[in-house]
Amino acid sequence: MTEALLEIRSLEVAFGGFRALDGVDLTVGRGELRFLIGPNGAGKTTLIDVITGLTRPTGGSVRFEGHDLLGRREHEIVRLGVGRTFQTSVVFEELTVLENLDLAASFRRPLWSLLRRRRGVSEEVTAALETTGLASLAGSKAGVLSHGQRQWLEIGMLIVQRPRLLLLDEPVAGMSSGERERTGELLTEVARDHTVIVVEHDMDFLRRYASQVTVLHEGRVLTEGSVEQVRADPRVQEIYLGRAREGAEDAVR
Amino acid sequence: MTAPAVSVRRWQGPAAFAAVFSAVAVLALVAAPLLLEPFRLGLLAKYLCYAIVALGIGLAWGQGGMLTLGQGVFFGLGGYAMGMYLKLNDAAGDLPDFMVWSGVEKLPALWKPFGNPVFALAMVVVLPVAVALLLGTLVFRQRVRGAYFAILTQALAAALVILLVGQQGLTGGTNGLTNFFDFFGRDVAADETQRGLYLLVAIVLGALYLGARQLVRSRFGRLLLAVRDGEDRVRFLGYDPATVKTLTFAVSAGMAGIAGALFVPVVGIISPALLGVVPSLELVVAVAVGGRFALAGAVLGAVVMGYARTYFSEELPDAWLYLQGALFVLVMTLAPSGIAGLAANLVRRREART
Amino acid sequence: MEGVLNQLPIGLSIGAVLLLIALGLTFTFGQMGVVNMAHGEFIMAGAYTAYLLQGVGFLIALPAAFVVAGLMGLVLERTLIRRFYGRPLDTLLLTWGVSLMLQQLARDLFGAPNVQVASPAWLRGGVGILPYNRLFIMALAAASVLAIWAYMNRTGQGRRMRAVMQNRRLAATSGIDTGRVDQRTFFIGSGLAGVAGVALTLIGPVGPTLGTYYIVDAFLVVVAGGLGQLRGAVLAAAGLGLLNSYAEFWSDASLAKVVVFVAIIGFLQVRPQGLFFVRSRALT
Amino acid sequence: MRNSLWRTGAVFTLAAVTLAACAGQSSTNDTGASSGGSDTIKVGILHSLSGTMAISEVTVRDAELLAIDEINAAGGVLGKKLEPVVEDGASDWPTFAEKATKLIAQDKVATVFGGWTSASRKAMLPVFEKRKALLWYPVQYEGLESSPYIFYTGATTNQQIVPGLDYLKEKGKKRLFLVGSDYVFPRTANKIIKAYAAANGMEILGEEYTPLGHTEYSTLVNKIVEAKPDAVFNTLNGDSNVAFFKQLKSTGISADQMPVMSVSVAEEEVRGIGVDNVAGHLVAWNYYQTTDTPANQKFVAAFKAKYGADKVTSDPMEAGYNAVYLWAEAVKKAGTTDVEAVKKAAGGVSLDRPEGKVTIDGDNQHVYKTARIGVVQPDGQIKEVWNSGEPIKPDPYLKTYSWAGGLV
Repeated sequence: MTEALLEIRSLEVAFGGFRALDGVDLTVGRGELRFLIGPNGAGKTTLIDVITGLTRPTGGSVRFEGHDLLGRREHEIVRLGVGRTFQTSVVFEELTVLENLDLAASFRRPLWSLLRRRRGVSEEVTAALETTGLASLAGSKAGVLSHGQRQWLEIGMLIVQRPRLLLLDEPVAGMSSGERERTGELLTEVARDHTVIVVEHDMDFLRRYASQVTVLHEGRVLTEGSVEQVRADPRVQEIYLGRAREGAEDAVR
Repeated sequence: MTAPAVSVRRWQGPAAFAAVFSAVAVLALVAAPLLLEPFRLGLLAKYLCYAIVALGIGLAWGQGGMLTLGQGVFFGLGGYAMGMYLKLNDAAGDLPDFMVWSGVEKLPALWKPFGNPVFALAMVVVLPVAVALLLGTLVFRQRVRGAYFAILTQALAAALVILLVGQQGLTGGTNGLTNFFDFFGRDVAADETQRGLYLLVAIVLGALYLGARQLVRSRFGRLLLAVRDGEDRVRFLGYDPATVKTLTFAVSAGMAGIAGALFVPVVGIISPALLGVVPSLELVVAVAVGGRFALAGAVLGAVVMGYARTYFSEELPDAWLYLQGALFVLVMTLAPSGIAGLAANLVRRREART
Repeated sequence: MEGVLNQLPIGLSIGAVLLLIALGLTFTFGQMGVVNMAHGEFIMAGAYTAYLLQGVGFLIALPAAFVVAGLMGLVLERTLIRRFYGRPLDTLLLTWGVSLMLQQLARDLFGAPNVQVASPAWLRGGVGILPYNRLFIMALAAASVLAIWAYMNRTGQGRRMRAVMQNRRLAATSGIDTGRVDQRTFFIGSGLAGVAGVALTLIGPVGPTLGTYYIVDAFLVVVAGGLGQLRGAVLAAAGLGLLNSYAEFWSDASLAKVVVFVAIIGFLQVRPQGLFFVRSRALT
Repeated sequence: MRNSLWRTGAVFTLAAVTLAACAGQSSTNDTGASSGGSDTIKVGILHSLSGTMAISEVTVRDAELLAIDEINAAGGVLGKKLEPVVEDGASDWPTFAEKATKLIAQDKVATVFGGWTSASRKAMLPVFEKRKALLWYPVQYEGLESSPYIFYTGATTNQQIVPGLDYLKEKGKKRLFLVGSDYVFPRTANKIIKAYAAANGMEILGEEYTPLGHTEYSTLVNKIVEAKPDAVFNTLNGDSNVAFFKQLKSTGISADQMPVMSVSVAEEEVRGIGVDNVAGHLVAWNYYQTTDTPANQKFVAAFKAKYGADKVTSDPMEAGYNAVYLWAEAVKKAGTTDVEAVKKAAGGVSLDRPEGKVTIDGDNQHVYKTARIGVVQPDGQIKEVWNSGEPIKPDPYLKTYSWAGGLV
């Protein structure tokens, strides 16, 4: 594991008196597809927020490819190669699908060159349109997209930025089973040449696509390992059973 | 069903825009000076000055979501830069008249460089842009936005007015700068000068409009829309929204500065009352009425509201406040995208019928 | 030296005026995101209520003005503002239009010149530099703060109001009728403006443009204090009052206004969301 | 894309329509102007009918319209009736310039009566000078001006401020505190006051300015209380007076202990301030509603008859009322409304007006006026306690006062 891309050490976040993260250590290697699970309030989204600069931690360190991420502003972290999606997807409704992707792809251009009008479509954007299956909708405003299509567009916008680390926050929440299927395929494709961290509740989805899983509980890392190892861990069973019996049994089964 | 598509297509594209734009240009540059007598032409020139400010507001607010209630500040900076030059030019080495009666004995150091026309004209743009860059950097970096930003810009306008009024020896106080004679070698009050100024204002407005249009249609324009609709999301695309907003704010400030500089010879005065909270708000109202999401709507709004103001103050002065207020409430509730939005809807509906 | 010491109570009394005019705003702005530019005209309505009730008794004018301004606010909320939730910038402009019409209405009803509202006899005189009417305003501000605090923390309605303020969607899903809460907040917020209007008749002019003198200052207090934050508003008002008082004492009134503005910009560099704010994870 | 193009097109079309409407309106106005020329003389009246200054300026407009009615009832001027064209300056200086241009260029009025604030006069001045038209300005002002195309029927500084100071000196009030709104008139007035004080052994303890519309006077009052002056010289304008007097009153300092001499508080303002707060304090003007002349009895009665019994008359109103009569007299003398002829004829025109005898000084186009110091009475009226005995020759540049040498 000399190839560690992301190293998090004893990370702490407190909101008022509430400790959302309480000494989290996490290492993610290059090319990994890592799933982050845990009951509500375990600190999953907070962890992603800290990595991407949205939340300031009270202690600890986050290193990405040797850069200290803490204290940097969000867009600087993105420019270092960390991209993310949100639970409720945010795409620019007034812009077309193509413009959304093009905007995402242009972020490394110097500002003055943005003053010119877009002529044609770059290769990576074309590729992303294909990958996400949104090519036929390229000219439509993003406002008309369905929930699933928006998530794909968001993932597409991430891909064209060629980040070295992707953080996906509950990419299949609220999706129909057909959409889940499609998202799963997309994820596999993306994971082929990116390092990805996925926060996900959906156990079915987890079973199908996860390789490595980290379980968070009450702001700490409870356990880490393959899907099988994690499922066999009695502590994991306990927190899931303790929280919500039915869902948990289903999950751990 | 195919017929409307064809007719719409015929009207699409740069050719149609060029046709419409040149028609308006001919109307403004040829027809108006011929048809309107000097007094009305002067009024139109004044409205067009406001239209330049409105264009900037349309850019900052309509496209960028920054509701600036202090655009008068930049208008004033441009206006004072021009006014200071004209005053010094008229004084021809002596002190400007208001300094004499304010008891100022020596030309203040601040004024000296403004005797140079090149410097003064540069300051028309540089001053507002610099203030906007400073304020934008401070405010947007700290993610102060929305209503907070609106309130701060409003307070800025109020503070500047107080500052200008308080420094009478330096700024002419409430009176402002007035009583100009010479405008680059011509008698500023002469009808020919005024007609020339009108043409200048119209051409500047046209050029700035084309520039703003280009900006809106560029990638930067897309980015600006994105910042308006989801500033935080833009941040996670690797852009710094603060930079985008600050630059746009500066552009709109520069436009207001140019408008202020043109306003001074056209109207013959620049005073603190022109850049306070109320005139700044009134221009925002005009933009909303015209249609904030279309640059042409902003321009139209400024001209229409300017005209309406003159008309009503001549015919029914008491009704103006009611009317202005009511118009505004109606526009905001029934037609948030203003005249431009209504017109576009109307045309679309007719297209759909045929 | 005595003058310097005197500026302390003067600053606090300026702060009390600021607090009174800003108190209602901080809730309509904080809970509903409504930037109500017509707030100044509700203050004016309160002042005119005091004018109309002269002779009946000054203390009766206070609740009357609360009801008058509150009802005006309620009507405004029901007819217009309701349609604009989530569009704070549009409400700002909308309510500005309303404020223009209210000013003209006042002009038509009461005439353009200022009207005279005589201070009640028991408010004449004073202690040291502070006249009784200033002390009365300070007491009134304190009483308003206490009443609001008690309302928010000791009544069910108030708790619902806090819930809506902190998380509107969550409050709605947990069965709170947010529409009703909004109406109540607007009624109370506007009513407080009316009370402020009555108090202002003691120290300032009463005319159609009364509200315009105070509205910018009121917003600055809200911005500096943090949205919907009672203690933020109190501290910000006191701070701005003192700053104003000392800046004016050592320079002049014009410069003091500029100093206050610069201070607020500077302050927002350190605390962009004001003195106090509710942490939220939502991505706006 | 398609939407935005349609929007652009539609907007441009509308712009064209507006432009056409502009043109249309101007042409109808043209015909209006020429047809009205034969049997009436048009005169312009230009005051703020809306905005912050409307409170004061509307009353002046009313007085001017009254004068026009009276002159018309008496047969008009040169056998023609006067036809007033009223415009709104909207408390906005550029609007004054714009409306002045309209009155001169489009309505082709013979003269204009208008303005109140110095700023509005300064904004109109170039318009009248360049178009060689006449303006009659009816309000006391800061002096240091003498435009060949403006007649000043209100007091200049030596007819109001200087007599006010003379009165304070006579009463032994030697230590003064100066309070003013932050604009041209108070600053110039205070400059004059300081020069006067230096020459007359008076002491200026403080000089404070507040922004126009300022309403928070506790700090300023504290400064005054600390300085303990014999009297305050007050050049505050408009609403600020209300706040200032209310807050001064609440400190319990009486008018006997420390009188305030005001130069912008007249009968109309007294009502807004509240008589309780201002009774006993001093004012300096050239006219009060109580001024005892036959012409004034007629003026007050006529004004109340026309506008209501509860109306009061004040100095600027009377000066506006005079302006119309003075212009009409000059026109009769010249036999024409031609501007240059009227200017020439105006010098020396003398009339008995409500304030007493007024005479136009042909050199500087100001008016000889009697200075009067008054005390505000508990009924809201102002009682004269001193006057200059005879009309004072206007001296806008204070050339005849040795102590004022360094001022201009």
